[in-house]
Amino acid sequence: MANTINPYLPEIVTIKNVIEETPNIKSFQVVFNDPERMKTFTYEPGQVGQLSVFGVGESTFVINSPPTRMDYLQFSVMKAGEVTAALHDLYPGDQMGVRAPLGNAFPYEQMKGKKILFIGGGIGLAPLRTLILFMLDNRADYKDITIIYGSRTPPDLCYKEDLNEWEARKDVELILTVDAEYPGWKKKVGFVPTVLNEVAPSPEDTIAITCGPPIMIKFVLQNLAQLKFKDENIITTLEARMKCGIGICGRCNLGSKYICKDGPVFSLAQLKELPGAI
Amino acid sequence: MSEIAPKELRIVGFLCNWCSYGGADTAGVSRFRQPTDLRIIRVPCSGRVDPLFIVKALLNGADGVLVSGCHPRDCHYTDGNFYARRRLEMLKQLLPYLGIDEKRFHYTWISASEGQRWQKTVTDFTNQIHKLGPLHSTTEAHSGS
Amino acid sequence: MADTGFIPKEKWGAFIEGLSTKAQVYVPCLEGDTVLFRPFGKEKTLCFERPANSPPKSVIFPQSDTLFSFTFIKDPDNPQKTEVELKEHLDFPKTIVIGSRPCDAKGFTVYDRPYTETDTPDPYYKGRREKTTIVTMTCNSPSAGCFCTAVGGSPADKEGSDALITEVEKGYFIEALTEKGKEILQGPGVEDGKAYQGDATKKQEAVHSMVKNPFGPKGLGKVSPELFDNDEFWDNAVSKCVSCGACTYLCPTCYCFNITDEQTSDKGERIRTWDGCMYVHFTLEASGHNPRPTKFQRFKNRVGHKFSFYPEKYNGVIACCGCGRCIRYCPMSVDISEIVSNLQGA
Amino acid sequence: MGPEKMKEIITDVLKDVDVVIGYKQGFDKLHATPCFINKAEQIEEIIWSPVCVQNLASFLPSLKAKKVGVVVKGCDSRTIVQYMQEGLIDRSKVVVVGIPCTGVVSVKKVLDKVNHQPIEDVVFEADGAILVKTPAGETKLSLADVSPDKCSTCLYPTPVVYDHLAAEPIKSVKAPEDVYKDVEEFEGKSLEERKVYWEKEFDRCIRCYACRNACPMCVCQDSCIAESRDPHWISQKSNLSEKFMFHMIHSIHLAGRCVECGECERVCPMGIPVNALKKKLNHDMKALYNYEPGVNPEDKPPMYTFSVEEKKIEEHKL
Amino acid sequence: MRVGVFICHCGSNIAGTIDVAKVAAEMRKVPGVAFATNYMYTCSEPGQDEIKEAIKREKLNRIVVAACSPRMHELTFRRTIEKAGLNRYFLEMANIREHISWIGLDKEANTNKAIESVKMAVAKAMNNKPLYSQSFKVNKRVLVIGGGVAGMQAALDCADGGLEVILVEKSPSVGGMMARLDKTFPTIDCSICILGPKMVDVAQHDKIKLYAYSEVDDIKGYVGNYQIKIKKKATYVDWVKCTGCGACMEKCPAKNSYDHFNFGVAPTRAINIPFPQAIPKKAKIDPNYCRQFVKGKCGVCAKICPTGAINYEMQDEIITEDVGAIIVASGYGLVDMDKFPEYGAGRYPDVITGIQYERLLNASGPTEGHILRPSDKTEPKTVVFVSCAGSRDKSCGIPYCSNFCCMYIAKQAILTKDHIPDSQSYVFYMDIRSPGKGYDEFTRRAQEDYGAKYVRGRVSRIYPKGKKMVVVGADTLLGTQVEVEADLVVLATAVTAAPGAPQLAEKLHISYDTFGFYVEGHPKLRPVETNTAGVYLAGCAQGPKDIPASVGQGSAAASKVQALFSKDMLESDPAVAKVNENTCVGCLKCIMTCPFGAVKEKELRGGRIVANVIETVCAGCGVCTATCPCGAIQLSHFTDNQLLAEVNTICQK
Repeated sequence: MANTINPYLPEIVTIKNVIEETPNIKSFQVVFNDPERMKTFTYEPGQVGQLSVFGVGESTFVINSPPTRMDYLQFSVMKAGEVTAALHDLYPGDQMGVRAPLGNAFPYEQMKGKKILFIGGGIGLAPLRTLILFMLDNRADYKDITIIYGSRTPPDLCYKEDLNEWEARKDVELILTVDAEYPGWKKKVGFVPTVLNEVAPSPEDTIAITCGPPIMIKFVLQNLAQLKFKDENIITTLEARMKCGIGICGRCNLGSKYICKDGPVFSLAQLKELPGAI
Repeated sequence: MSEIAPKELRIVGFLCNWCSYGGADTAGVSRFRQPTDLRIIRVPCSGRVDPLFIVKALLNGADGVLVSGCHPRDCHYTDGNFYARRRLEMLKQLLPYLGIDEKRFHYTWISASEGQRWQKTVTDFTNQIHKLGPLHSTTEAHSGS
Repeated sequence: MADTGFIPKEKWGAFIEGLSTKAQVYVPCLEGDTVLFRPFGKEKTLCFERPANSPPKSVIFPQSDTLFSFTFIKDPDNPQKTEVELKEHLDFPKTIVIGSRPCDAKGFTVYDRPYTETDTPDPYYKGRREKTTIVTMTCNSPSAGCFCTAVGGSPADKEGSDALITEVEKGYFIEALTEKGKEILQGPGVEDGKAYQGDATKKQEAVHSMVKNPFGPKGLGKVSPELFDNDEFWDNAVSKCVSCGACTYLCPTCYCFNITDEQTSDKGERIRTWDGCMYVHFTLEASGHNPRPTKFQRFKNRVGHKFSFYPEKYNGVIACCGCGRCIRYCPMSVDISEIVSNLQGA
Repeated sequence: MGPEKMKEIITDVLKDVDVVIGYKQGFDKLHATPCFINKAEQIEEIIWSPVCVQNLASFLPSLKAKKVGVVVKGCDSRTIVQYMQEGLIDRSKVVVVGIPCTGVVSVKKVLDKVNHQPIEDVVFEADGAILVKTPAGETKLSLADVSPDKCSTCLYPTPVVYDHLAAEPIKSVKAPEDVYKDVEEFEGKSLEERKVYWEKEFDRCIRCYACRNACPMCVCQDSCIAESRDPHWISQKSNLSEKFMFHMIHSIHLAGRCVECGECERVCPMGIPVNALKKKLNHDMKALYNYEPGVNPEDKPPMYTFSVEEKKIEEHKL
Repeated sequence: MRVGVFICHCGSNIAGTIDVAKVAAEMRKVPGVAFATNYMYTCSEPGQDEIKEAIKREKLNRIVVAACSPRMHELTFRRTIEKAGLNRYFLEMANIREHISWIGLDKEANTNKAIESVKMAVAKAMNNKPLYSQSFKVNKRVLVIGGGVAGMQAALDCADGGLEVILVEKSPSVGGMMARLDKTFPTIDCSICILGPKMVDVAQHDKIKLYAYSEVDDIKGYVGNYQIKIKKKATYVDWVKCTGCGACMEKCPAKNSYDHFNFGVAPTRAINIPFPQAIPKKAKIDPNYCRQFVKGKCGVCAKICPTGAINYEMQDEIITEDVGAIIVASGYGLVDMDKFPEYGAGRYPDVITGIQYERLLNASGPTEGHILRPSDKTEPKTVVFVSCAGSRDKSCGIPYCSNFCCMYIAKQAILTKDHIPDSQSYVFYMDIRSPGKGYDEFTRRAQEDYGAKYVRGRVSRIYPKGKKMVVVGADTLLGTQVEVEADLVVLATAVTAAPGAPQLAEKLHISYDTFGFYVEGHPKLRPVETNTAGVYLAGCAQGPKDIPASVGQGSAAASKVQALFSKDMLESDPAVAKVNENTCVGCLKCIMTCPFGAVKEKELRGGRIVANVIETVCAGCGVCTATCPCGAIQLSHFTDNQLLAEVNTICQK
């Protein structure tokens, strides 16, 4: 946190680029107005930020560009409520506020030397994207990387450019799926948990990282358990309504843990200790 | 803003689209001179006017509020102004209980052809508000507890 | 120690008035039959006889606080571009609270841990807390529903206060507890207090013994995890709760808040306002999903926070000061002490 | 008339319903608290005395799916009639156990009389006297002195609707013209006095929403516009205009619907006379449309209907 | 948000009293406004192009046009921005012409007011949401109310265009006022001779269903889908059996019945056929005079009727018809004589109205075309015509001109001379209004060729003197008092709205003016439309007019209906109420207040009850929104937040 004096005060950023990922998801690439800050800003994959539309409010999003690529910070926003709708009305050149980084990060140090399995659904690819790009930028540190990603329909797949790139790479296995048959779609059809079972990755020396809609996560966790993944090797990142982002305001707690401060990244082993988490 | 601004008071008008807004248009077409204080909000029907809009305006800085709809029985939506009449009358009686002069709020019925009546209503109501002066709103008196 | 003083009854008013020339002084005032903390003024009716209906937490943690204001600045020659200028509001006046109760003061210590003793201290709370002197008053008697002694407090507890005043027969005995508290002893009309120390101690002990303990002779024990996770237990316990927030807003230790933006034309504010985990909106997400949709889940979180989660995080400290307000003022007379008792199982 | 007859009735009713809502003793003898009875052994906990202040009918809409028995006083029974007018309950799924009532206590008034000491015991004597025991000693009070204002003008001591009656009906001895005397008295004050009065009262509001959530006719509850951004009628600021606005929302939404149970005012922790505005509105509804909420199930609340010719509304001249 | 603001000069209409450049400059300072400009005529083609280009160039996503009344050009600009790819509901208008520039001369105050008004529109626009219409099927049948010349023309034009027409006529025969006229000006054509064929066409057209002696009882629905209840009033004669032979009328003993068709010039029978050319030519009993009804016994007609058509037990009947559009041609009335105490208030038999005089002139009238004074059935030699009897007379409550009296007086003066060559006509007039083709020549002929003496001045008094009526008036040209001893006085009584016009307007949800005439959509540009979609006007229901104008309007209204019906599906207005099911608490107070029954109860999965709006039935009044305590039912385009944005903008300053 650069602003150690006031954790509530956002820093002003300018939107450099807006990408329409899907009909209701837009990605915003932003840079700090203060060029010095852009150089000193540090964070780790998995950490989140609060985006401000002044006059409307704040909402939390993961920083989905990796710290290895610091031309801009990228956030992806699915239109759902007041703040996200206002964000969708912004254009390149517009300003907004950012409070970042907040929360914890993926335990990427502990993942070094292991096989990595990413399982994502819909906008849930956003946090995984940070880590995937980070690992690809440090490719030697990790063994096999497998990505299973699905969405409702092909147009709902996020980060299509990345997907094309990953698909082309030899050191990444990308498995794409959509929920139902779709004209022109030649890849897998079926829900992500089902595809996970089809792929049936070995739990040996593997860390699974998953994020997606709650119902998908529920079945992915079940299926990973069936595949004999250990709880501590299953990592997920939680979404919750956050306000303060510093573990006080009382919204995002699971028992004594605050998702905004102690999370959002938890292992399944940790989550099982928390009341009401699963 | 301009120097004349302080001379004006804040008057909010809610006008139904079919009758009174048309009446105000008719007054305009006929070049009937009117005071400039009033700001008009177009609503489909006087029945759309939640009395809380009036309260909100009066609590937040308006000095007067005028609501005008179609004459009873002549509502474009049959019954809208009948509901409006009950709601607005309720408010009219409640305001003085709160210490707000009921003369700051007026509701009436003006048809699309009654440009002259509109002119008279705006003129008389504006004069009435000027006679009462600005409403010292309750905002920021002190924030307690 | 020379850290005590005494104010004769007849000089009490002048003492407070004197302090009010140097700082913003908040005192319990009687309005109708309600006692609440208000800025001191000569026209106010002061009331120290009983605890105020609402604790003085709003002095340090206002119900609504401006985190910062923002202004949109436009260059008319380039209307496409809008700059935003932010301005924090971190100037806080010197403030003295006189007449809080020991339970109220303990409330601030519950705030202190998450708000000041972290790597990201809350500058608004911290700033006001540092600028505020808490002058607490020993309770004359317990009130309906209070139970401070059962949660580690006492009617003469010193924790969280800068000075403690105990009313004795002829006046007010003051004990300074901190440097800020010592400044109070410089107030007008303060005499040497030594002679009254004994009277004060006697009174403090007497009141202490009058406080009831709802948890029985064994005192507050451990929460039974089985019961705590038993939905039926909670459902039965809170079926009469109407989901209002009187309990949380009157609670000296409840510190949840909301942050919202308010804008008028080219400027606005980001405000932080009281919120409470008893409200359904508190955790409602934009998608419509709500992790705590039922009132029993919300109540469970409230009790859990005070008697389980907070202690877990902060060395067993209970986030309840036993002031009894949530019981006393509950529309349906829901009794948190009863629920906590029942939670301890057989 | 002890609670024995009531217990008998409830024992009977319980065979037929999912739950009966009654009163039991709260954290002290001055406080009753609602109890939800679904087992016969809970019946012994039931009490009935002037400390039974809550309006238990308020719980009915939230229990719409169940068959519910409910204990009501005369004043509370109007809630049920109003629910019927507005279609908020299915009357066939509610069993009303009525209690003819000679008045309840105002806890605030009693506590004031005993200097807010902890209550050790409360005894209601046959002659209407109340003995309140505190650590400071015993105080003898008369019910009339510590009753809430609503009791002093109560026209419906016997419930207006019931399936069982726990005692002989009581006839009101109060004059109907006195019900709104306080409203008319207040109208005697100057505009400025009234404004100052309300500003002072509402300034104490902490927006805890106890008044709203305890109100039987506040149907919105979790969807209240006081907390929403869409529509965004008021901000969360705690300044006077927002507090004032909240109370205006509360009052105007209750125009011609308030059954005057007084719960809003009773539960206000800051002692704000929240019911007064609704009484004023009721007073006007009576004058304009001869309508009294919660009395006749066949009536229609005046804000949801109209007459083509409004006999009592005169056109306002400028 | 990127709002574009366009301030219209409207030539000097706006720019004359508002500093439009300043308004635009101020708007550029408003957060959210990405572009603001002022333009000479925004509604012109280049003006609209400018908006379209700016939307693309500046990536604008909300548009505010500050110009004339939205009632004038909202639709224009909605189409404009739609063409540029924006949802049409992203438009807001600020009315700075009718509501500002035209009503005040203080440029500074006007400019200030305009700035604030445009700010209000910007604030609202920022809250505008895209709305999408639904399509619904059009019922291509049209209801025509009124069988006068305007209504018949409309009905025939519609029917000839292939539409099914329901024609409802209040009286027993179509024809209206024109059927009562003897001749028409300025050609002296026989009125019934030119109207009669049209009446026959109406009767015989296989696309026209005629309900004579019927009234519209109730109208429900909306454009494209109206449900009409028609009350067929009891005639006590079975019209299926009645052949119109007239035998009953000859034998009817109740000879003193009031003759509505002839305006009481002479009595008629209780059972009668109103006039020889009546369509339908059927008999009808007037129960106010019929002995069977008044005395309880008679039954002569029942006995005489060769087809047994008489039915004394007949009741009014309600018939339902579904239509998609309505043409209102309900005609006019005439002011009562009792409005004129100075002219005897109807007490002098030889002071009659113009329409009564028409019946005296008419060959099929009660006098068979002989002009005979009502009092003694003698031929009048001196006839005085009084124009503006009520018209242009504020004391009478009729400030307007009745449009065609000047012309028919001239015609009647001419006809009088034709009928009685030794007669002398006097015409008291205020101004001679004869602006039509050939009209002025016509009034001159009356004076120059037929010797009618025109006196400019009002008649102050008429009183009887022996067998004469003394007409006292002023000659304002000579400045003298004039007295004429007349044998007959004809008053050109003022045209009024038809009796019951306001009640019919209420059923139709259309506006009417102080006098009961229906208000057109725009006085210049939408003369036969109303502000209610699907309802059109023709003839004197909208205001006094002569036959060619009425016929023109009948055709115009018919062409409007044809245009409306040219599509199979209509687009619904999406500015209707919408329920937020997350916040609706199911109290259903909206159902209690909706004037259209458009809100219904709906059960969600899980059993929760919420309100549900039937979009095509909702008319968009917003009564439900003002009723809903939790703000869950919002009228689109006029939501609480949109109106609050406007209120807040006014209140800040």
